[in-house]
Parts: sequence; structure tokens; C-alpha cells
Amino acid sequence: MVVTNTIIDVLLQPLGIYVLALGAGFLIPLFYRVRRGSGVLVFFAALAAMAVIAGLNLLAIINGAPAIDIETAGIKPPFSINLRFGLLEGGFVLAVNTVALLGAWHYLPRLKQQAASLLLYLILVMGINGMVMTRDLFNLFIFIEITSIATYALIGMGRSDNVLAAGFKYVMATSIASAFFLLGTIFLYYQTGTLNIDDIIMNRDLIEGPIGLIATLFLLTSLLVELKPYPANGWGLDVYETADSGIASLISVGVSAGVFFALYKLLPLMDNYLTSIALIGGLTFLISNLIGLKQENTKRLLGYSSIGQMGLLTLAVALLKQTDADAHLPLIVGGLFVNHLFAKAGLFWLAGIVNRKCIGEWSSGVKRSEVLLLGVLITALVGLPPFPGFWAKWELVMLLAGNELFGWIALILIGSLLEAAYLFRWFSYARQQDSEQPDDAPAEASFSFMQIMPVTIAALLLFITGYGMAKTMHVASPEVFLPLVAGFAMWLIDRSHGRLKNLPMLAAVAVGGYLLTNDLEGINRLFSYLLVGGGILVSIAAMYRNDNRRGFYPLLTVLLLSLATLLRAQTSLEFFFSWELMTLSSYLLVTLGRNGVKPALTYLLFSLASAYFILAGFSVAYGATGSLLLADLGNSGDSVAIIFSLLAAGFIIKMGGFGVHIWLPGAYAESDDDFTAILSAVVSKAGIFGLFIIAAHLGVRSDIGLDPGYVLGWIGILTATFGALMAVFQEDIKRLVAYSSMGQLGYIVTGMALMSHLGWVSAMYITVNHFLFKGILFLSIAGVILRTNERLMYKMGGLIKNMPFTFTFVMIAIIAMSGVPPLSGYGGKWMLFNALMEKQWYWITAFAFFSSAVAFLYMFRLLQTVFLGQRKLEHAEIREAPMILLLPQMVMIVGIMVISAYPKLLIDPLSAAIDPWIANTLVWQGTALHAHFGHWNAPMIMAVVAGVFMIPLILLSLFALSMKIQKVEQFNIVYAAERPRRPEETHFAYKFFAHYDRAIGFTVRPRATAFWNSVVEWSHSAGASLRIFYNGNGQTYALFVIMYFVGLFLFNGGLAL
Amino acid sequence: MIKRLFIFMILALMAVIFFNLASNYTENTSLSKLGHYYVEKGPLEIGAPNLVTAVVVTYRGLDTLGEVTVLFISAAGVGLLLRRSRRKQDIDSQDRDNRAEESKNSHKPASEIVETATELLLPMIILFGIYVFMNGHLSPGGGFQGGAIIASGTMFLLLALPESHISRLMIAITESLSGFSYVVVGVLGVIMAGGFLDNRFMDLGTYGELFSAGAIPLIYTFVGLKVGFELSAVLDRFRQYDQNEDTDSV
Amino acid sequence: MNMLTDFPISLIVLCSGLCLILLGLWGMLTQRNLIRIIIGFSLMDTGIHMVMVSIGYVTGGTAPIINDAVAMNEAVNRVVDPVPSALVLTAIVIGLGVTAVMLSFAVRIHKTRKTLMIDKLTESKW
Amino acid sequence: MIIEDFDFWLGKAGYFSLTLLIVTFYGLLVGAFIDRTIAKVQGRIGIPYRQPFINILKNFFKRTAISHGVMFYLGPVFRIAGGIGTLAFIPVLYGSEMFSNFSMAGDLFLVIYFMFFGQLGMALGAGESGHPYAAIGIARGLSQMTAYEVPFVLAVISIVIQYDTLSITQIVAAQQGGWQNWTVVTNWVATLAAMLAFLGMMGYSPFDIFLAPQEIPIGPPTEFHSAYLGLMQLNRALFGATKLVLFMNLFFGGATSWPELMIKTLLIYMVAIVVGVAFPRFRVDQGIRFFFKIPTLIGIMSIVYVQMMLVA
Amino acid sequence: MIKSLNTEDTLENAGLTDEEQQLFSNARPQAYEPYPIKAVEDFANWARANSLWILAFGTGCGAIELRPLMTARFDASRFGVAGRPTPRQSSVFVIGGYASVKTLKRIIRSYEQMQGPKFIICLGICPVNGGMYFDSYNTVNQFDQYLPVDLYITGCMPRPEVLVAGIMELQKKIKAGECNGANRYVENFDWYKANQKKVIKNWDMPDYNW
Repeated sequence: MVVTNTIIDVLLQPLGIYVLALGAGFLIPLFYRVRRGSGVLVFFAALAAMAVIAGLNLLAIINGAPAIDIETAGIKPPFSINLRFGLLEGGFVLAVNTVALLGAWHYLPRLKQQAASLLLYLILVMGINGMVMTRDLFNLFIFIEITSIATYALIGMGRSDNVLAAGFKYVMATSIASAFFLLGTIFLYYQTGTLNIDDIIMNRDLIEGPIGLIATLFLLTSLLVELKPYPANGWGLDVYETADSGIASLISVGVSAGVFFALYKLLPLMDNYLTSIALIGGLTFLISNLIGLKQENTKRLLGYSSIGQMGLLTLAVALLKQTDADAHLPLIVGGLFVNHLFAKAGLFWLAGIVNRKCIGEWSSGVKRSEVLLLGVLITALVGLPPFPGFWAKWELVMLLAGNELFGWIALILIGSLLEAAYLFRWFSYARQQDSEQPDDAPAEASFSFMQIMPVTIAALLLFITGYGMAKTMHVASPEVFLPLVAGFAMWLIDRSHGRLKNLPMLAAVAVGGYLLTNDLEGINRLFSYLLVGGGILVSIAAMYRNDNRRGFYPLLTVLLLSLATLLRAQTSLEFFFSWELMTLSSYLLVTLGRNGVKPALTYLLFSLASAYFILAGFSVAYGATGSLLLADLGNSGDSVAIIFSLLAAGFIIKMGGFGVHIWLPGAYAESDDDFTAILSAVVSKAGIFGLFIIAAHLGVRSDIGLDPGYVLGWIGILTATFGALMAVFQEDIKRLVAYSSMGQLGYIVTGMALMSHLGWVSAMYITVNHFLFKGILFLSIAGVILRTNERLMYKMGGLIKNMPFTFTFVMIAIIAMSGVPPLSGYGGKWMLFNALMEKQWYWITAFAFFSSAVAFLYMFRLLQTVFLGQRKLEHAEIREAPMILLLPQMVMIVGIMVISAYPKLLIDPLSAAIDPWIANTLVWQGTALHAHFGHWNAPMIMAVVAGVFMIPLILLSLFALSMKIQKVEQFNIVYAAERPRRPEETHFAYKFFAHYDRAIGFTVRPRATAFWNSVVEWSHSAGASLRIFYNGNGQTYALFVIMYFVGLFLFNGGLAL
Repeated sequence: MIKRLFIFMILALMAVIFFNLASNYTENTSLSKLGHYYVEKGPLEIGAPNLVTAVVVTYRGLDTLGEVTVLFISAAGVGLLLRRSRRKQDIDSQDRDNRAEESKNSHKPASEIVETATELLLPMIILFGIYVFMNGHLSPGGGFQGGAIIASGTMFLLLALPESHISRLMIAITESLSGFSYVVVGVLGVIMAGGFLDNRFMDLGTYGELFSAGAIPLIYTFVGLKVGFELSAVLDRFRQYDQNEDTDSV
Repeated sequence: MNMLTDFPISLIVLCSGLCLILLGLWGMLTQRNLIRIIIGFSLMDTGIHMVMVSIGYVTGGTAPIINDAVAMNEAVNRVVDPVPSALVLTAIVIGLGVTAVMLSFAVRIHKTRKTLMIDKLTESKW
Repeated sequence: MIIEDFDFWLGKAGYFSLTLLIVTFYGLLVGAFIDRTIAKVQGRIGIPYRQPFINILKNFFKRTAISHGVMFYLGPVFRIAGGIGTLAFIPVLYGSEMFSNFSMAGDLFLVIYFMFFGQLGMALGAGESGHPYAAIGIARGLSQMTAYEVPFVLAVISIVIQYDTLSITQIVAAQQGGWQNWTVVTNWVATLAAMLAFLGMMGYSPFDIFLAPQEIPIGPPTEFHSAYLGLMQLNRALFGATKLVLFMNLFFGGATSWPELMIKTLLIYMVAIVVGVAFPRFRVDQGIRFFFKIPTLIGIMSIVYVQMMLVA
Repeated sequence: MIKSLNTEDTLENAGLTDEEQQLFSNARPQAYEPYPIKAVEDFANWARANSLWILAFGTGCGAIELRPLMTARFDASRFGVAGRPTPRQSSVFVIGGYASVKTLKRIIRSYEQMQGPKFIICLGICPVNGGMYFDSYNTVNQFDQYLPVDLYITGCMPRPEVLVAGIMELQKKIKAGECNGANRYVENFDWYKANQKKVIKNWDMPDYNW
């Protein structure tokens, strides 16, 4: 009994991992011979036990137990081999073993065909564990070799045609790398007389001279090459591409993790080469992601991504070491690692399950659950919240910023963006399933359930670790996660009836929004009315569609609540978290649209670019102030201008500013019609809020002067002008209004840029107004599209007869937008112009005038070609838009009317909210508002206009009484003495402003699109030219390995020897 | 050609690096720290006159276990790589006899001299192998060397008598059991002595005798058996695959 | 000083080992036949083993077997370092394992592709 | 507010009605005058002075009419309400409290923006008529509007800088004390830009393509007739005169009495007429480009000019 | 204010396809009464007489005589005459000589689109009896069979002076309240329409072109 207990004790030690793995490994062939099932059972038992042992020991360490040092042979190190199981080791081992267990599940159908493959897999995992835990250099070599050989064999097991060739290349390259490792080891032994890593590190002074340099570089090269740095990684890519998903995933996450940890262990020896390591890591990250853009093969794509991630990890660890930030290591490296581990492994498994060679082929026949998992995993991999990668990247960037390593930040962000580009491109393919498949047949479902389970668990683990990391970073407040929780709850009822789901969604948002925003004050509170209240108001209209709308309501819940959390963010981290959540959920919502997937990708990429600008801005701020509080942004001293510029750039991109607007029309046009309303009326306000934050904290408090503000003002007004000009030439109704949104947001940007009280009030006033009229417009358009099934305006016409209410609402919205008195638009324009004149921004004023004049063109076009003119024959019978669509519009009409007649109701709270930032300069005389230049008495204007409208109306009516007025039909027009033949001929709508195009159309040729297309093309061709090294020849790859060593040698002063 | 020139240049650079190594190398005049300890304490602590064995089996026992594992997995890997796919086997089975006939014809039977010599030499080779690993702690040699000698016997057998049959089952059982026993011995070291793979849970015995130095002879026996059978298995697999290929290509 | 001290015995082994490594690499990089590449690898491996052994040599040392030939008390000054010997033993076995796997790859490749030329195996690239 | 000062508002309304009558009357008269002037150029006698009045009366005395729908019906109402409203927000006579109309409700921006009110309403009415020519005419008119708006706004910004106010009354006040204080003298560049824009604004040749009587039978009002047309003709007189009053106020020192107003506005009007008689019609894109070239450049110069002037 | 469609008294619009029926109004035109107060009616007639807007539709060879009317030599604008490009705004339709059947169709359409009171002046001899085209296969001989004529100015071709005289004559008639051709047309609508349809074979318009 005692012996048994002792044995169990021994086995529960980390050493038990080896014992169990080896013991089981040796016995599996026997069991397998006896009965195949028992072999599999032993295999799983051992794997599970390995994970459990790691887990138990890690738990003990987390709970305060000291790191476990395992000595062998009863002799003290350095004279015997010892192992260490500390926090980091434990984490790595546990993660790897967990993934290995799940991977085995996924891999089992192939694994169980041979006893050898079972034992190889088991020992491979043990090898990785050994690499992580051992503290002996030569022992490390052995574990590397164990891992390598097991890998070789498992690769060779693959069924794909080229797997053998790929495997041979892999063997060639890694065997050279191992040879280097061995040489390095022996020469280090020569110099230090010991093999114990700790001992070597202690005696690192002995490593000197050419031999020391060369030995260290041998080790470094070997480990780096095993991590597959650019360009010495073609062999790895080939293996990722051709090998079975089970082994590819293990190579990508497990083996790489082991090697990475080995590198980390030996890093104290490499103090002099940290720059090289960082450079290699950084370049690998950047370049492999660049090359990935052009990749079509699913698994090779994952390969590029894997290599990129490893590059990032290498970069991170080198930089952390360089900046002596070891304390952050668990969070950053651990976070990135865990993120990569689960996400990449899950993706490989998924790729194996779906089994499509090219990412383009994912566009048909992929099950809904698989697409969902793909989305989750890709999201995690890209580093979006709430996954660990997000937190780790944030921490990394902040740390780098604290050490003013801004170049690296830029590199990381650019690389991340590139990675997001190709990964989400893949997701886009998967999203556009050719047809909505029926729910899977039950029998198949259970089978696919078993298959997909490991991937699901990986995804769940990502959520859990993400939450854990948030907890570690002290941001896991319930508030921050409320959107996700609510979204999850909505997801649970996602299968229920379409229209019914709206009510719980509204309730969730209302309750959640109230909880989140009821303690806000000042401008945030005003924004909360707009974002949450407005969001709810517009979302009511979503009920007009009765189809199931899978995914719509959960995502909408997340979106609206993340807007609420955005408002209550105190720190830049919370802000960024909510921002990313908003970006992500809105992206996914856009993909739900008719042809939304492609434009959504553009939207996402620009949004991510925006987010990364914001992140960069926050990081600079953190570097300058050392504080994450938004309130401290202003204390950034000299960096204020650059912070302001970065953040403003981010928000401008998100708002579709001039030049970076190309995502906007597509995303607005192709998303669901009611969601477009939310996107334009509500979500775009998040950018304005952001802009307000920076304008308030940076623009005013720190008095950065005019320059950035002036530039911002110009950007705003150019956005307004070109948005309007481009809207003029659209044929698609939604694109027209989308460009119009862009233009209107431009005014707001300009207003914000003014940094004056009146300017801000005008910006906020226009914001509210924009919410009202854009909400109406998009909802009306939703109704029109619902009834006509058309989006091209020239295919509509004369709908005023069928949809009088919609027409009226659109008309009022358009008058409110145009700025024609007496409706609310005028107030905004008046304040904006007055503020501009006060600031002496005359040229901007002129542009603003011009753009508001141009706006008339598209506004009229919208009314004319859709509602007026000739009705098409097929539209004769259509009905008014559904009541549920009209209802929110009515509310908003009332809103427009109220603020038109009594703008004081709106301006007073705005003014009060802005007052803490900039002293109030508004002068009220009764109902009249006086500015330096002019005055504005809205109620009086309203009264006068009503009066002067009545005079001719009465006059006309009087005369009309004396006439016989005949109501006529649409063809009763003068038509040069002929009769019209078809409405299409008589409806002037197509190329409505062709003459305008002839006059100044040259200003709006799609240069921005062309520019961004050329950027895309350029990056693709750059990727293509950077991948010429991957010629598929194993000898070339081997040569690169040697060249890496030579290069490192030369770079690190080899020439001086 | 340019590629070759390039490779030559790179290797020339390597040569320069190696020259740097060599030119800065000075021969050791005294033992390293580790070596010093082992030479000084090894005989007493471990009880094995052959210090290399002491290092291999005990001080760096984990390496040796790994090494055994490497062999084990490479044997398994070779087996995995050179396996015959199931489907092919089914097709083959239909006209196996046919093919066996042909394959027999394609190999000339060994001459009688060879056969006789084999019968004579093989037991001696194996016996020598056993001797080498049993005496590993006393004299140069050890489990690996002994195992290799046994495997060379197998090699000899296969070359001389290509048609001879080697029992897969026996190999598998020996392989697995000896490996497992090795691990068990290691665990016994933890339980009954200082640590994993500690050889001293058995009596150290008299210095210099065959059954001394604790568990080293035991371990070396397992290692020797395992190495021998594994290498044999590798050789056998290559042979069998080769035959398959021949039959396939006919 | 005589030639021996200028060129100690271990240096000769070391240099031979390094040369072998270079030769092996040259073979791996220039030979197109897989078998020759594997031979190149073996050469390189052997070279490394020689380097390892040479590192362990102590001037004038003998085999580290403490028996009648070498007394225990003076062993420290008379024997060579046992550690590299132990390491090289392991390295050899590992090299063997890798070689075996490489060979089986070559065999399989030859069977499925009917070629042993490495530059014919470039299907997966870019 | 309105209840409290009922008497004041009644007075305001009364005087505004008077203004409205005078300006409309004057606008019709001046229309006839201009017509006769053009006739003189062509060697004709031209219409009698009463002709515009008769035309309007005749249209109101039509006995049949058709309606294409509610917006068609309301279009002319919007149109003339725009005209009346614009006038309502302009102080007509300087120094006269009663003829300052409702200019305390807003400033120059209000006037500029309210000008669109009528155009927008009219456009909607014409749109509902379902006639393609109406839509074409509006499209052209709006396009041209965006173009002439640019030099006009630049000139307006220039004078706003000059006088440091947006209030029309104060702009007029600053020009009192002799012709040398008029904007046309003190800021002739801005006046030049504005007068060029004025040509487009008045819709005379060469910028009358949006009416194009033969090509797109008078454009937007193609379908309007009877009383609708009567209202629109009224508006044409009223709105034209209103624009003249605005230009007079901004650039020509305003007026302190009705005769002064009439003389000044007539002279301003003559500018458009002289140009209109002398030049053929521009195509719409030519017209737009024209405004974006020289007039815009002059407008930009006017702002530079006024800034230099203020510095000096 | 807007009179609703009188469903009992609608036109058949047989010339239209079913699909087109809904695109054209099928209301029957109605006659208008003079203003109940005589003075108002007289004043209105005076205004109508002094603001004669001629539809710019040259229907025959006489159209050439309309042009000089506006020039310096004749200057009809003295009498309140002006050309209008759209029938909606015009009050006078000058039939410029012969009316071919093809043109007649357009004349009818344009005339019906004019708003009452509206007047037709026939220029030349052709609308009276066909003139030199009396036996042409495609001109109508008696124009007043098809539309109500208020004034004939005969001759071939009458010079512009005569046209001016005719306009002055028309003014007199209008002032006297004698020009009610529009009402005649409405009152005898069916007769007129039958005549029109007799000569116009391809009647693809609504019966009354509102």
C-alpha cells in the first residue's frame, strides 16, 4: 500500500509526465497487438494524465508553492540532469498537453490505425514537455531530437501526395539545425566545463572570444531556425501545407512552443544578440504576414500565420529581455502563446475537418457551426477581444511604448493588420455560403459533433483564458464583459422565431444600457442617450423582417452594449476593448447583409487599421504619462501633438474620412437595411465620441495649438465636400446615403476640430441631428427596398403615391439634413459657420458652404428619382412600408420638429456638458442665440416660415376653388404632343447629374479606391517577390539555414574576428 | 553553376568560421569541472570503474533514457513510414503465391559456405554483444555498443540469408518490455534511492565485479536488448519494404 | 616548441571533424540524389562526433576507466574527460535514428515518385 | 413671446405685408421695364408696363387646372413662401425699424439658406409632375446653383470679415455716410465676385440653360399652369427683387428710402440684363466650369484682399 | 379642392391597352361657367384678351408667318402676345394652315392639354375647306369638325399684318365673352371625338388628353 502511494506520489510529480509517457509509449505496441482499443485507451490515459499532472502541479505553484526542481540520479546538479517546473514551465506544459490531448482527439481516426503512430504522438508530446522543463543543455538537445524524429515520422504518415517530399526537406533543414545545436553545446561545454544551463548562465563570463561567439551563435541559429524565421522556413511551410492537420497543428503550436521555450531559457546567454533576435522575429512576423496575403492554400496560409506568430513571440521575448521587463513575461508571452496555441491548433483541426485545399473553396458546403468556430478562432488569432491575444498585444504595445520603442509598435501593428487581412479574407470566403443549408441530418450531426468537439473546446479555452487574462489585468469588471454575456444569452435563443427575438434583445440592451450608463455624467451621458437610446429606437425597426436572421440579434446586442461600455471607459484599455468589440460585432453584422461579406472585409481592415492607430496613440500616451487613464491623456507633454494625430487618424478612419472612406459605401450599402440605419445613425457616433475624447483631453486641456486641429478641420471639410460630391453620382440608393453620411460626419469632424465652445456645440448638435435624419433616411430606404426589391434609384420612381408617409419622412429628413430653415439642420450649419468664422478658418467655411450646396443635388435626386417622377408599372401595387418601420421614424420626426422649434432644449444641455472643457460663450436673448457674428432665433424663424407659407397656400386655395382641378395620372404630361410609352422612358433618373459629372466629375474619379487598390496590389506583389525564396527545393532551404548562421555571425561582429 | 558558386562561397564563409574555432582552440590540459567531479567522485558514488558508463547510465541517465526513446521512435517511425498500405495488401493477397514464387526466383539462394559460416558466426556475435553490454560498467562498451553488435549479427543474417524470418512479435515484446522495465528501474530509483534513474537502489557490490555498480548491469541489459532488437527491427523493415518494392515492380 | 604542441592531437581530430562537417554540408547542398544527401548528412554527423571527442581530450589522458591501470587517486590527472565520450555515444545513436528515418523517407519517395532527385520534389512552394 | 408682444408683431406683420406688396409690385414693374429695355435693344416697343400684372391675373383667372398630386399642388406654395420668407428676413430699408422686417430672426446665413427653401419645394412639386424635362431642368438648375454659390459665398465671407458681422442691418449700417463707404468701393473685389455670381443667380442668359424654353420647355415649370403659374410668376418678380435688395444691402450701401432702393436695384438688375442681352447661352457644364474659374478666383482674392486691407 | 374622379361619367379610353389604362386619366372634361359676378368675368376676359400666350407649335406652312410676329416689325408683344413652349401655359393655339391627319393627332393632344379658357385661331384657307389640299388623302378639310375654332384668318398665306389684325379681333371677341370654344368642345365632346377618330385610325391615346 505504501509503495503504491509512493508510486502515485512519484507519478503525480512533474517527472510523472515522462514516466507515464515513456512507460505507456513502450507498452502501447503490446497493448495494441492484444487489442487495438486497449492501446488507444492507454494512449489517451497517458495523455490525459500528462495534462492532469501538469495542471495539478501548476495549480500548486499558482497557489504559492515554490517552483519544483527535479533532480535525477540522486546527484545534485550541475553534475546530473535536472528539470524545473516553475510557473512559466507549468503554463507551457499544461497548455501544450491540453492541446495535445485535444489534438489527439482530432487526430485519432488516423492515429489509431497504427500502434507506432500512437506511441510517436505520445512521445512527441513528451519531447515537447522535456524541452520546456529540462535544465540541461545536452538533454535539451535530446528532447529536441526526440521531438524532431517523432515529427518526421508522423509527417511521413500523411496521405497527401507531396508530404514525403516536404518531410524530407523538413528533415534536411532541421537536421542541420540540430547539428548546429550540438556543435554549440559542445563548444559551450568546452568553455564552461558544464552542461547545466543555470551553471552555464552563472559562468557566462567564461563564454568569450571567437569560440564563445560562434558557440552561442550556433545555439541561437539552431533554435531560431527551428522557429522558422524568414526566409529559412520554406521547409516548415511545405510541411504545414502537406502534412495531416493533426500533426501540422502539433508542429505549429507544440513543437514551436517547446523550441521557443528553449530559446527563452537560453536567452540569458544571448544578451548581446537580442537586437538580432528581435529583428529576425519582427521581420519574420511582418514578412510572413505579407506573403500570407497572396496565399490561397488553406494549410499553407495557416503555416504563414504560424510562422508569423512565432516571429511575434520571438520579437516579444527579445524586446522584453532587452527592456528588463521579465515581470511582464507571463502575461505577454504567455498570453500570445496561449492565444496562438489554441487558435492555431483549432484552425488546423478545422482545416482538417473541412478539408478544402484552397480558402476559396470554403465558400460552399461548410457547415454553420464550422464557420462559427472559424470566426472565433480567427478573431482570437488576430488579437481581437476578448481573447488572450488582445490583452497580450495591448500589454506588449504598452510596454514597448513605455520604453519608447515605437518602431517596433508600428511593425507589430502593421504585421497584425496584414495577418488580419488574409485571415479574415479566408473567413469571408467561409461566410459567403452559396446557399443557406438546412440543418444537418441528425446522424451526420452527431458525427460532426464528435469531430468538431476539440475545436469547440479550443475555442472555449480561448474564451476562458481571455477572461483569465482580463482578470489578471484588472479589467474583468462585469461591466466590461456585459456585452459579451448578453450577446451569449441572445445566442442561446438564436434559433427561435425571428421577430420575437427582437424584444429580448431590446430588453437586454435597455437594461444593460441602463446599468452601464446611468451613472454617467456630462457629455458621456448625452452620448449614452444617443448611442443606447438611439440604438434601441432604431433597432425596433429590425422587427420588420420576420425571417430567422441567425446571428443578427446576438451581435446587435453586443454592438449596442459595447457602445455603452465605450462610454463608461475610464482607461484607454477599457476604451480600446470596447472599441474593438464594437468593430468586431459591427463587422460580423455587416457580413450578414446580402452581399455583405466582401465589403465587410474592407470595413474590418480599415476598422482594424483605425483601431491600431488608436492603439498606437494610446501607447504613445502611456509612454509619455505612464498612466492608462483617459483623463491623463492631456498630461503627455511634448507628445500631445503626435498622440492627437494618431488617435484622430484612428477615429477619422473609423468615420470614413476623406481618402480612407472607401470602406464606407460598401459596408453601408451591403449590410442589412435596418442595420445600415444603426451603423450610420448610431455606430458612427462612436467615432465622434472618440474624437470628442481626444479633443477634450488633448485638444483643450493641453492647449496644443491650432495645427493638428486645423489639419483635422481640413480633413473634416474635405470629407464633407467629397462625400457630397460622390453621393451626387451614385445610382444605388444606399450608396448615395452612405456617401451622404460620410459627408455629414465631415462637418462634425470640422466642428470638433474647432476646439471652441460654439464649434463643439455645433458638432454635437449636428451629431444629434445626424442621428435623427440618417435614422429616418435609412429606415425609409429599408422600407422602400423591402417593397420594391430594388436598390438602383432609376429603377424606382413615383413611389410617393404608394408610400406617402415614407416620402414625407424622407422629405422632412432631407430638409433637416440640408440645413434649409426652419428645420434643425440650419441650426447646426449656422453654429458651425459662426464658429468657423470666429476661428477665422475662412477657406474651410467656403468649402463647407460649397459642400452643403452640393448636398442639395443628391438630396433632391433621392427624392426625385425614388418618390417623384414616373412610377414603374410593376410598382403600381406596392404598399406603404410596414408600421414597425415607420414607428421609429415618427419618433425621430417628432425629435426633429422639437429641436427645430426649440433648439434651446438641445443646446442648453450640450452647452452645459461642454462647459467643463471650454467656457460657455453662447449668449441667449430670449429665444435668440447670439454669436460674435450673427444671431439665430429659431422659434421666430419657425413662426415666420409658417406664416409666409400660409399666405400663398390660402391664395392658391382660394383660386383653386374657382377652378375645376382635375386629378390626373402619371402619363398625363406634356410630352411634345406625343404620349409617353413606358415609365422607364419618361423617368429621368439614370445618370441624373451627368452634366455635373462632365463639369467637375474629374474631382471625384475614384482615386482613393485606386490608391488603396494599388496599396493592395503593391503588398501582394511585395509578398510575391518576398516569397521567391520558397522555390520548393530542399537544398535551397538547407542553404538558407546555413546562411542564417553565417549572416548572424557576420551581423554580430564576425567580421571583426 | 552560379548556385554552386554561391554554395561554395557560403561554405567558404563557414570554413572561415571553423578556422576561427580551430585557431582559437587550445587543448585542455586539465579536466573540466564536470569531468573532474565525475573522475573524482564517480567510482565511489556509482561504483562503476568505467566512468563513461557511470556518466551515461547514472549521471546523465535521463539522456540515455531519451536516447533509447530516440531509437525506439525511429524504429517505430521507420516502421510507420515503410508500412504497406492496407488496401494494397488486399490486392496483393490474391496473387501472393504467384509473386512469392517469382520473388524466390529473383534471389539466388546463398551458397553453402555462407550458410554454414552464418550458423557458426551468428551465435558468437550475439554472445559477444551480450558480453559487451554486461560488462559495460567495467570495461569499454555498454548497452549501446552491445546492442549494436547484436544488430550487426542480424544484419549479417539478413545479408547472408535474405529469406530468413525474424519474428516481429518477439522483437515487439522484447522492445516494449525492456523499455518499460528501464522506466520502472528509473522509478525505483526515485522510490528507493536518491532520484530518477539512480542506480543505487541496488547494492553497489564490490568495486570492479560483474554484478556491482548497483543497477547498472540491469539497465545496460535492458538497453542492450532494446537497442539490439530495435536496430534489428529497423533493418528488417528496410529489407521487407525492399522486397515489397521488388514484388510490386515486377 | 615542437610540432606536437603546435598541433596537438586533439586539434588534428578537431580540424578533421570540421572538415568533415564542411564536406558533409557540401554534399547535402550540392548532391541532387537523396541517398547522397543522406550520405552527406552522415558525414557531417560523423564530423560533429569527431569534434565532440576532440573537445574532451586532455593532454596526455587515457580512457576514463578507473581500474588497475589507472589508480583512483591520480585518475584526475590521467584520464580524459568522460563527459564528451558519453555525449558522443548519445549523439551517434541519435544520428543513427535520423539517418534511418531519412532513408525510409528516401525509400518511400522513390516508391511513390519513382525518383530520387531532390529538385524534382518541388511541388509545394511559394 | 408672440402673445406678449402681440401689438408689436401685428405691426411687424402689417409693415411686412406692405413691404411685400411694394416689392412685388416693384418687381413686376421692373420686370416689364427690363422687358421693354430688351425690346428697345431689339428695335421693338415691347410689352406695356401692365403686361406682367395682366399675365398673372390671366393665370389666376384660368378656369381649369390639373393636379399631379399633393406635392405638385404645394410646390408653387413652397416656391413663393421661399420668396416671401427670404424677403422677410432681409431688412429692406436702413434706419427704418418697420421696414427691417423680421431680420432679427436671423442673419445673412439665414437668408442665404432660406433661398433654397423655395427652390427645394418647387423642385419637389415639379418632380411630382412626372415630367422628365422638369427633372432635367432641376438637375441643371441645382448644379449651376452649386457653382455660382461658390464665388458668392467667398464674397460674402469677404464682407463678413470686413464688417465683422453677419447681420445685414449692421452691414448696411457700416456702409452709410456716402458712396465711398459702399462695399463696391471698399471691397470691390468681393463685389465683382458677387456680381458674377449674381448673373447665375438671376438665371438670365448666358446662365439660363435650366429653363431652356425650346429644349426642355421651360424646364421645371413645364407642367405648371393656371394659378400655380400665377404664384410662380409672382414669386419670380418678388424673389428677383428680393435678391436685388439683398445685393443692394450687401454691396451698394443699402437704401434709406423706397426711391433709393428702386433706383439702386434697377441699376443692379441692369448688370444682369446687359450681360444677358449680349451673350448667348452656356451649356450647363460650361456654366459650371465658368463659375469655378474666374469668379471663384476673384472670390478667393477678395478674402485675401480684405485680410490685407484689415492688416493695413 | 381637387375634384375626385367622377366614376359614373368616365371615358372608355379604348385606344389604350389594359396595362396603360391606369396610367392615363379617364375623366371626362367638363365645361366651366362664367364667374357669377359679371364685372369679375369682364375683368377676367379683359385680362385673358391682353395676355394671349400662343403655343409654340407650328402645325403647317403658316407657322412661318408666326415668327415675324415677334420681331421688331410687327412686335406682337405690344398686345400681350407671347409664345409659350408648353400647352399647359398657353391660351391660344394657332393652326398654321393645313392640318394633316398625322399632325391633327398632335394638335388634338396639345389642345386638350391646354387649360381653359383656350382659343384656336385658324390661319389660311386650308383649315376652312382644305384649300389647295381639298382632295388630299391625308389632310382634313374642315378643321372645325375636329376642334372648335374661335377665329379664322383666311388667305394663302395671310401676311403677319393680317395675323395681327386677327389677334386684335380675337381680343375683341374675348372681351365680349364670345370665345367659348373650349366649352363647345366639351359640350359636343362625343361628336368631336367621333369625328377625330374617324380620320385618325391609330388612336393610341386616351380619349381626352388631360
